[in-house]
Amino acid sequence: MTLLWIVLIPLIGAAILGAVGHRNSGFSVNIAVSAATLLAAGAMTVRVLRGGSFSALDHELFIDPLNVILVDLTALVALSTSVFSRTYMRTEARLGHLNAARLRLYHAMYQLFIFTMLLALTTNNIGILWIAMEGATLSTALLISLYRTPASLEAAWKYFILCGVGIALALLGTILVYFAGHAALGAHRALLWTRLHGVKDELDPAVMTVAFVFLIVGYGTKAGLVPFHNWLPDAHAEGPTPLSATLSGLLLNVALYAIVRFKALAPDDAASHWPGRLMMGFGLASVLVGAFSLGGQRDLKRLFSYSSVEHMGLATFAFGLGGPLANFAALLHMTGHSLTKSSAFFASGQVAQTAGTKDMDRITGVMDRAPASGWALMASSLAIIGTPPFGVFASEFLILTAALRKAPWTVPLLVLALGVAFATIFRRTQAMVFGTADAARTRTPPALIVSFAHLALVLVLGLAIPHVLAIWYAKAARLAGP
Amino acid sequence: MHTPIGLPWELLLSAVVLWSVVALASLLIPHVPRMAPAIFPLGALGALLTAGAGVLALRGPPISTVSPLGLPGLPFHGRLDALSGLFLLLFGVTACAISLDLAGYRAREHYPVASRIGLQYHILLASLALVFVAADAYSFLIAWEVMALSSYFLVVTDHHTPVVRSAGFLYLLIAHVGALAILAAFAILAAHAPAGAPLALTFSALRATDPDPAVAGLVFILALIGFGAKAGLVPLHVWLPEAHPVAPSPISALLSSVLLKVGIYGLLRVAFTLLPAPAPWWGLITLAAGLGTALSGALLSAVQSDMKRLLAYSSIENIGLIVAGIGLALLFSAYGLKAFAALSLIAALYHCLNHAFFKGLLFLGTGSVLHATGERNLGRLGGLIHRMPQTAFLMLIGTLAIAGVPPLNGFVSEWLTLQAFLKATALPRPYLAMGIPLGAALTALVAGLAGYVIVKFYGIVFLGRPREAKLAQAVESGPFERAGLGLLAALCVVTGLWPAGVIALIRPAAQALTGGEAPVTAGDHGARIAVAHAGYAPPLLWLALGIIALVGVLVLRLRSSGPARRAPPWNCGHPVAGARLQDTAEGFGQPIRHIFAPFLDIKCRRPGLDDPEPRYEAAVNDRFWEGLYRPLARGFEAVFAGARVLRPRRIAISLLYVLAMLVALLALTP
Amino acid sequence: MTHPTRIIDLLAALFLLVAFAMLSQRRLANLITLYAWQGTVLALSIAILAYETGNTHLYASAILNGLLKILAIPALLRRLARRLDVQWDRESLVQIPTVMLIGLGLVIFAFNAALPIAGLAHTVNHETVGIALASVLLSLLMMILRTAALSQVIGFLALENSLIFAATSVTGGMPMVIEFGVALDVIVGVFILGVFFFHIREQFDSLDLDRIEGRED
Amino acid sequence: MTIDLVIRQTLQIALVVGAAPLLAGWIRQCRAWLANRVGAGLLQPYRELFKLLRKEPVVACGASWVFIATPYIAFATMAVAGAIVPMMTSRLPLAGAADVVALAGLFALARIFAALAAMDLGTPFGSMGARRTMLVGFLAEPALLMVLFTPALISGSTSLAIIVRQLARHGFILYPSMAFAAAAFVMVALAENARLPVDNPETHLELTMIHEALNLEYSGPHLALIEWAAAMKLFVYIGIGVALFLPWGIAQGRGLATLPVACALFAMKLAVGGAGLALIETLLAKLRLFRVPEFLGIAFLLAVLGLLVRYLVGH
Repeated sequence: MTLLWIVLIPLIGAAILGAVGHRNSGFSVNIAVSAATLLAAGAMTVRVLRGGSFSALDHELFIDPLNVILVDLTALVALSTSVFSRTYMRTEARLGHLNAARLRLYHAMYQLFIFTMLLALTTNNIGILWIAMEGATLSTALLISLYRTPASLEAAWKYFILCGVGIALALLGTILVYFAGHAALGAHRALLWTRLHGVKDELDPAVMTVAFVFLIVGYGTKAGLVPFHNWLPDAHAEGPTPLSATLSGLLLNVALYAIVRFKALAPDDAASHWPGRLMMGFGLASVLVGAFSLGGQRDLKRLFSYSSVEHMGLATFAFGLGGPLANFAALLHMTGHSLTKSSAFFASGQVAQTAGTKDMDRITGVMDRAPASGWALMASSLAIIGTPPFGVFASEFLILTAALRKAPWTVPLLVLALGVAFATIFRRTQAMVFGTADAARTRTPPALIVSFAHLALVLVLGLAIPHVLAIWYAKAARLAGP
Repeated sequence: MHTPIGLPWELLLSAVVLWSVVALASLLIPHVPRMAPAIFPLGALGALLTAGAGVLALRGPPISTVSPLGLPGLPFHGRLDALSGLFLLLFGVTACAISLDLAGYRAREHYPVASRIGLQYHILLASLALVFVAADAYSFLIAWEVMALSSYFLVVTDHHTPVVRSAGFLYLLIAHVGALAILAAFAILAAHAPAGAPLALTFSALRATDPDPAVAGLVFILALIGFGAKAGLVPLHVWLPEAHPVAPSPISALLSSVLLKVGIYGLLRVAFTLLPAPAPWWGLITLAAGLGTALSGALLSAVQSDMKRLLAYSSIENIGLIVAGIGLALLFSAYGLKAFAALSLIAALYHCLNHAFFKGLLFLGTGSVLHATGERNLGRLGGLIHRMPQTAFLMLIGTLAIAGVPPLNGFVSEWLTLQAFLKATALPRPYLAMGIPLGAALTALVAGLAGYVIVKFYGIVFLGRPREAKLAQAVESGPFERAGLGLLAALCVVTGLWPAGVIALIRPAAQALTGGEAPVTAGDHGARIAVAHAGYAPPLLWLALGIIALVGVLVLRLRSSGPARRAPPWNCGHPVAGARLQDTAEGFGQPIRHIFAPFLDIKCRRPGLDDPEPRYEAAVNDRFWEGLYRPLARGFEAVFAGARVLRPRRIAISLLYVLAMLVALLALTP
Repeated sequence: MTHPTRIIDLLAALFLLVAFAMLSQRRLANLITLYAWQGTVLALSIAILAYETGNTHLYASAILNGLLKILAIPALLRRLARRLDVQWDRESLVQIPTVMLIGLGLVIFAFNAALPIAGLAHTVNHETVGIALASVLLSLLMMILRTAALSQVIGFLALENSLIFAATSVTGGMPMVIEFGVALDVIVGVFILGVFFFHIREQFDSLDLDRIEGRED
Repeated sequence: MTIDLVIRQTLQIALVVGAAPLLAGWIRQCRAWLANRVGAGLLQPYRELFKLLRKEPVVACGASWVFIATPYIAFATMAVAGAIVPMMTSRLPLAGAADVVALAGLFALARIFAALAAMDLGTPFGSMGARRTMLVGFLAEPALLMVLFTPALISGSTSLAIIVRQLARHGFILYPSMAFAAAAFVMVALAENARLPVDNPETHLELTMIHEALNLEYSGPHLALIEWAAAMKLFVYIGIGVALFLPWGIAQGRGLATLPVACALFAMKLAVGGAGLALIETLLAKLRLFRVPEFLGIAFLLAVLGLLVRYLVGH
């Protein structure tokens, strides 16, 4: 039943917030709902880790060590984001960027967004997966245009059209998979991932390869893979900061998760290298383009959104490599990236809000002005560019090690990209954090607690991965296919 | 930690724990100012513990340990062997002196800065200690990068001035690029581990891998780049003269004395203990890189007019000499001449110790000068020997040590290096046997230049007459500073006077690395060392010098009654006008600029005939800036611009991408 | 080869024809009409397929699609067009004949790409897979070439039509849940877009994409 | 250490300290003769030294202890250097305490102190002299080492005593490689001892002086020590030259019996060397300062050639 709760709670929460979201209590309700979701997720995690994977609603919902990781991640980041947005959005409202109606819309859509993601993660039905992803697109489109500024509307429009088209292509892919499964399973079960996975060797390879093309282009658009990443920076930069955090931290993960699930369906024969190769190619392209696009950025949030492109590319690449080590590294990287990147967005949002601009050339002396924000921004950027002892370094380290065994020629490119990302991001961060402040010292914002909490978790991932976690991720890695 | 781990480990870990506690404690300084004075002395205590651990490790057998932390399948491994021991000793002793100096230095700083420095400094010390004992790639890299980060934060202590920020950025950037190279080196080795071991990243496992020569060569090159970037090897040295001067002087001392050596340590660790027997070309390129670094460092330091920049370039020069020694050792062991390899390695390691001591001494001294005068520019200093006599005396010891003249320590390592070079005639290849001894000539040239540079440094800062009025207010540095200086000066004298003892300390490390017994014999109860019957006995020299000088003094004193009469300087009868008539740093560097003009990028401004206020300026820049780094930066900017073009403004274009990609992939489907 | 299948093939041909027409049509009103026609063709073909295979949920799907794509959405679009008074799309960069040629190329490509799938399909009308794929690509092309937001949206809807067509022709229709889900998403999407248009217009006082997009990073 | 060795050592030091001015006088006398002058006689340097020593010591105002200590250090360094070089006998206790490299190091020590002392008063000429001295020094040092390496490679050791034994055993014939080394050594010796063509010891011409500029501020006993040290340096250099290139006849045995012969021989060699130096100085003209690097560069090349020849010919 927990499995049902995990999707019901946010849905109910969305309904409630649709009613009370504009009131001051809306923030607390939001936090409460997210907390409840996290509790449910926790309960479910315990059950999965004890008894292994299980399903509900006649196999429509399904949970295993792989997607439980992302469910937990989603619930966790959702909670911390709601905590962050309590302070942040209040200030936004006080600054007059939002009116009550928009606030209500924000809260309702926020929970709806969480709902769609959790549904996409927990469903066993690739059709419902598609519907949930589309739902996520719709709900976030409204969040991106929350401020109704020209820029935000443009961003929302881009997002809507691009992801719409992408999703549509993914639907074609889904149809083809359904068609492939149709022969083996008959009309009713041919959409259930578990069943498909059971008969994956009977699925026609020709159809599956074509299907995977549509799927990776479709969901890849959503995951912000190059060259379909055009929407991503705009959406991140123009939407409200909590959204940027959840987009980077969660939605991209969910899209990548979908791709991984379909990759796992590919039969283990010669043709099955095709999905892997595709993912490696897109991943590598994203890493390089993402890293090199960091160079010319002036907008704080755009900077970090391009780094998201880079990191999703890295994870995709690792999944493409396949094998227990690479998959393990990829999952670790997704985890580390969600936590770090959301913390980075919290920090940068806070900094931008205090400074009143997102233009990095006009932000300086944060360390003097608000030490907490300064340290949060500095630490998050250092973590995101893969400096030890943070977890992102651990995963990048493992990915490189795995790449050297399977595709050595890619390593120089990856190392180059990592170096460029370091140089570009750190140069900017240093210029913002250090130097003399142009304004008086402000009191440290409480919202950044969550940022530091995330960083602490990432630190643990980098220094000492708990045994339980290691075993759990190893299981998940095996599920993610060869 | 698993028990029992042995005394050295306990000492080391207690030091690390102590430092961590102190680091956290220094966060409280602004709130509890009373504890401020205790912070740095405690750090010094930890340093002593580390030194103790080093000595024990040098004496005893290697001790390994495994910590519960780390990655799944790759917990943190630690190993204390002779090499680690030697560097721990170096690090501990130097850090102790620097902590003492900081104890006085920080008393003057206001509390927020003191607390930040206390935090970062002790984290740095802890990470340094761990770098020397890490025994698997992952923990090594973690400690390595923590070290880089904390030192970066120390470099940008005064982050309000832009120069400091850019220097710090350059420092961390090159450090990180180096770290990536090191990571790649380890990963490549691990990738050639026997199948079935997914994470063969402990040093023992890496040692077990048997890469073919090409791979081993690649790993070595990567290691040379990575660790060379840390050690300041040309052309990766550009960060050094930027970062070392802007840091607070005690930090500069730590950077020069210890952090550069960490690069050396890593190079030795990889080249001698992780990789199979070296190929001759490894030694050749290392030797070439070392000599090139030494020469350019010496040249550039000779033309500096900022005292800390001058010292920074001289650090580059010394690193070059050390690396040259390592290259020689690689070359010898490539041809199986283990004993000679050990000899060259002893020379290099000895120089590591010496440089740590005298460069630390000189940087701490500049710190005292800087504090007393607020002036870094040589052109505005002078005559300080009268204002701060004790500092001046201790600095003179450092000066003579770095100049490489007997009977101080600088000379011993120079002597050993030259002896090692002479052994090169034993190499089987004629061109090597003929060519390598020329390296000795270069070494001698560099030593000579070093003397030139340091005379310029000492003579202009401490001797002559004050070039600025404000120097009259300069005061002698505080007791803590002088204690730090004194400790390092004493070390310079001891290591200079008792080479046999020092070599006895180094020998196990050299032997463990090369597997050879260095042909350095100790005679006359340790007073004398000899290579191939050619001896060097500093105590005897001291004795002879002392006796004869004493006789001279007595003779003259007996004849003259009372102290010498004072009179104005003669100066060929020309009246000695203002202090500005004295030679400046630029003037002192002029012969070098003249002789080595082709190697330098000189910007010279001479006064015209009708200049309202005629003044002469000569600035010398690093050729590598224009030659290598600016073009590189421009290239990257171009690529960035290209990436920006790649991102379409219009939705239609990105839809076109989607369509094109779709068509392409469908066409490609197998 | 039975009559119904031949009719389906004919309808498929019509479907493709409409796609081409939409590609060439620049007047918004006509575009919407064409979209309605496409919906009609789609609904008809599904209905005939239902009659042929005799499985009932296809009837439902046919009715659903009919209601949605012949009546609801076109009406909505017309209303939007009227309220926002946009009639014409600007001249696209590429002129019509070239567009047609490109489209032709895409069609040929699509047919080839679809061959393996069509070969495997066991449905009565598997030859039409290629057509479905072709019209997917054509509507994508249309979205690329249009510069008015509204017509881009119509392209998007046409894309979605062709997907449903593909679904029916490849697999004889997806399960009902999915059909409803897709329909729901589409209708919600159109509503949201409608809302968008008004915001966009009040911000940019135009629905011309050239005005909306293309700001610097 | 047996008494015999102590005697040898003290004798040697006494010889160096005592006879250095004599050599200086001899060279001056030769130059005078070559210039058709009568000359002031062999003992002139002693007279000068004693005159200076009798004077009241005067030190410039603002001089630090470095300035005052330098003369003693210079004196002691040169004396010790002289104690190391095997001149009459190759069996010296101190010879084991320092080899040729250490010898070069001792010279460097003296040079650095001289330069520092010159900068101590902050007079323009002083620091100019210091600069020029260090310039010549760091150019001469590698050349000198290269010169010394040739015999070191022949004998497989850098210890002068061993080198001399090895060479002396070889008899009268000079090694082919040593010929190059000898030429180079003469040039280095000229530069290091501030003789023509590098520097003119006779003049105080401000613009050209190198070595003299260091001593401008010294007077009385201090100046005496410095002059004396300079004389010893020259003595030691010629002694090294003799030991390396005309080693035959040097006393090898234990007893003191062979010493008188060796002593006489050594005196003869010194006389020849001094005369040769005087001849060179008379024939050559002073070089411009920035020709000096080329001069020493040539010396360096010759020394390197010596090394290579030694490697090719094998001995």
